[in-house]
Amino acid sequence: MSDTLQDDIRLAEALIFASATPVPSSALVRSLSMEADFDAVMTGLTALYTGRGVELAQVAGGWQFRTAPDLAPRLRRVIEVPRRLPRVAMETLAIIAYHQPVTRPEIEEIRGASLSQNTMDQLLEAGLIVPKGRKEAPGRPTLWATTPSFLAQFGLSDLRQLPRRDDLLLDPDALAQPAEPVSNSAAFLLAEPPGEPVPDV
Amino acid sequence: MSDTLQDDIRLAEALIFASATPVPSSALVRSLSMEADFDAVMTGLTALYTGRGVELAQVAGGWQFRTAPDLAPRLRRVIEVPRRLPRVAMETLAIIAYHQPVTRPEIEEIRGASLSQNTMDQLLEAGLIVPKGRKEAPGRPTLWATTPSFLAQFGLSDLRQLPRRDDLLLDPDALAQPAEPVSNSAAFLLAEPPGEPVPDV
Amino acid sequence: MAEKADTPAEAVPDADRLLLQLDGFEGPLDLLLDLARQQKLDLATISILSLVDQFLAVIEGARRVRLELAADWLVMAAWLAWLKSRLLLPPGDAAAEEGEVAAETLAARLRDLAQVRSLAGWLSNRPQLGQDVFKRGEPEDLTETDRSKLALDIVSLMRAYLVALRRANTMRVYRPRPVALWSVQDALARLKRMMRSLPDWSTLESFLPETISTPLERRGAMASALIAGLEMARNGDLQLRQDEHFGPILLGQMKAEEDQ
Repeated sequence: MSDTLQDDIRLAEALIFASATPVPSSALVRSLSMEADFDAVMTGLTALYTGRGVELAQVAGGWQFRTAPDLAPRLRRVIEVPRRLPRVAMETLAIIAYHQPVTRPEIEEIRGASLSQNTMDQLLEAGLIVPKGRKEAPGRPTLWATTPSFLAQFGLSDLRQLPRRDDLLLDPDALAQPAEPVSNSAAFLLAEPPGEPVPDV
Repeated sequence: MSDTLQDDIRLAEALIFASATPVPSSALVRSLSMEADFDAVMTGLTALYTGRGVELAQVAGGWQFRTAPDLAPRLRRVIEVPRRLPRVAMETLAIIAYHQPVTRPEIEEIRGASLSQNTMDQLLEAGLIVPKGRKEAPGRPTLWATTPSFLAQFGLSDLRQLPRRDDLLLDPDALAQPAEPVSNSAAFLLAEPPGEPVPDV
Repeated sequence: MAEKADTPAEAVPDADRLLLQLDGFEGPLDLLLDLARQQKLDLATISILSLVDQFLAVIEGARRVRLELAADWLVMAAWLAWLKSRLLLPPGDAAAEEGEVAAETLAARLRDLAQVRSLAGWLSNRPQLGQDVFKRGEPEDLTETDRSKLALDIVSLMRAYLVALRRANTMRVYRPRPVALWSVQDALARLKRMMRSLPDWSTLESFLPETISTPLERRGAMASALIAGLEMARNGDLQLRQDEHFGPILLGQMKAEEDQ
């Protein structure tokens, strides 16, 4: 390979590499040396990158380097950004956790607000609740309960690990100054949300 | 070359190529195959790009592909480059690089001249310096330090690659014959700044 | 020290050029450093004393052209004149010592500035990213965001529960609990149905429904049953009997022979 050809291949390589957009052939031709054989330059450059981790591709706008498609699965970095449950869903889940098995009208009664099917669907889809038989009452409404997945997601080994309802339902004024260890009291619930989840008790 | 090594070289190549910033060795090690010999991979990759239009450089604590320095004049004809930093800004940057963290009054003291806000703004805008806390002194002046961008811009892998202060200006003759007390002599001022960059250690 | 005193000041440039020069310097220290550098061409070593002479000569020349020279130049000139007077004293004198120390300080400052100059030059000579070398213009973003997981924690769950309970409490309007008492109508129907199956002269209590639990309900049911019994007795459907005051009230079927 002549030195000039080698030189033009290097320049084309650098230009395509540094460009923020695909480089049109016309722009390359303008930049190469006067006597350059454009096709020979591009053939030479393509050959350099064949089978490598980076490939030279010809796209609509011109020439572009791209990482080899076969490497994509190994290059991809997945960042998990967990969603938060909407507040209504969280309240509903909490009521089911404490009152299970419980019917939807009962949940509405406890929340003091009506409940959309959408909310129940969210909890069902997330695998946090499951229907558990029917109540022997007019209309035989479905009873709802939490799933093992619920326990796993909250890092609980069983339902008894939930803070006791009695501890939660203390007079808020009394909660302000916890006499009991925090683990047994719900005082921390009244403070602003801590940055990190409370460790399992 | 074994298939596995070849494969890891491709992967490292693609990872570094895709990244907008230098890729730390630790990130590469995580992505390579379990049995990969990291040094062999990087040596192989460096060899592949030696003498090419794009080269592999070790900068700012990581690996980055960059166009070959000798192509600069021809690339600048096509690629728009920002204006170079004026002398005052370069001197200020040099003071911060050597004395960091350093306050603005200290910079002015070393230069023997006041510093315009414009100069600091230029360095800040270029992302070369960053405020780093305050000095526990009257007025609690802001302390300034260089950034990883500073290393990347000047192709340094870390601050230790800056020439040692003594190496920069001591006249070898003056060092060899300290006949006169240094305080009375300005011979050390006469050494010209080295024209060539110090080779990477 | 002898060679310092007789080092001649370099030729002072003419006044106009000099002023232009002065404006080109970043303060007196910058000029001093530059003077020191210029000396290299003629002298093997430069003494602080000759440097002082040159600086004073430059400032003197500049003042002839422009009286209102910047204060920092004049301050430096005055300080250097003082330094010169100290350096010219015979060694051993306390004031001479003072001069030595001051000269050292000045030399150190010039050295610092020279170092900075050199480093700035060294940096400028390096290939700069974005000036001489270029990184990839079109980086690829290989990150992918997975939002399928849920962020759940006990505290949020508890807080949600408390919020729900509090809301329910504040919304609940006081409504007297409806007292489901056994009505006279209920008692009538039950007495009519049961009269046939119970033995004669059963007590009123035995006609009460089993579901009754509270004392209030029990008293109410008794009253309803008694009224229903009286009503039926009046219609001649049954007989009532009480053997003593506050004794049990017994219900009997109406029999033909007792009709008289």
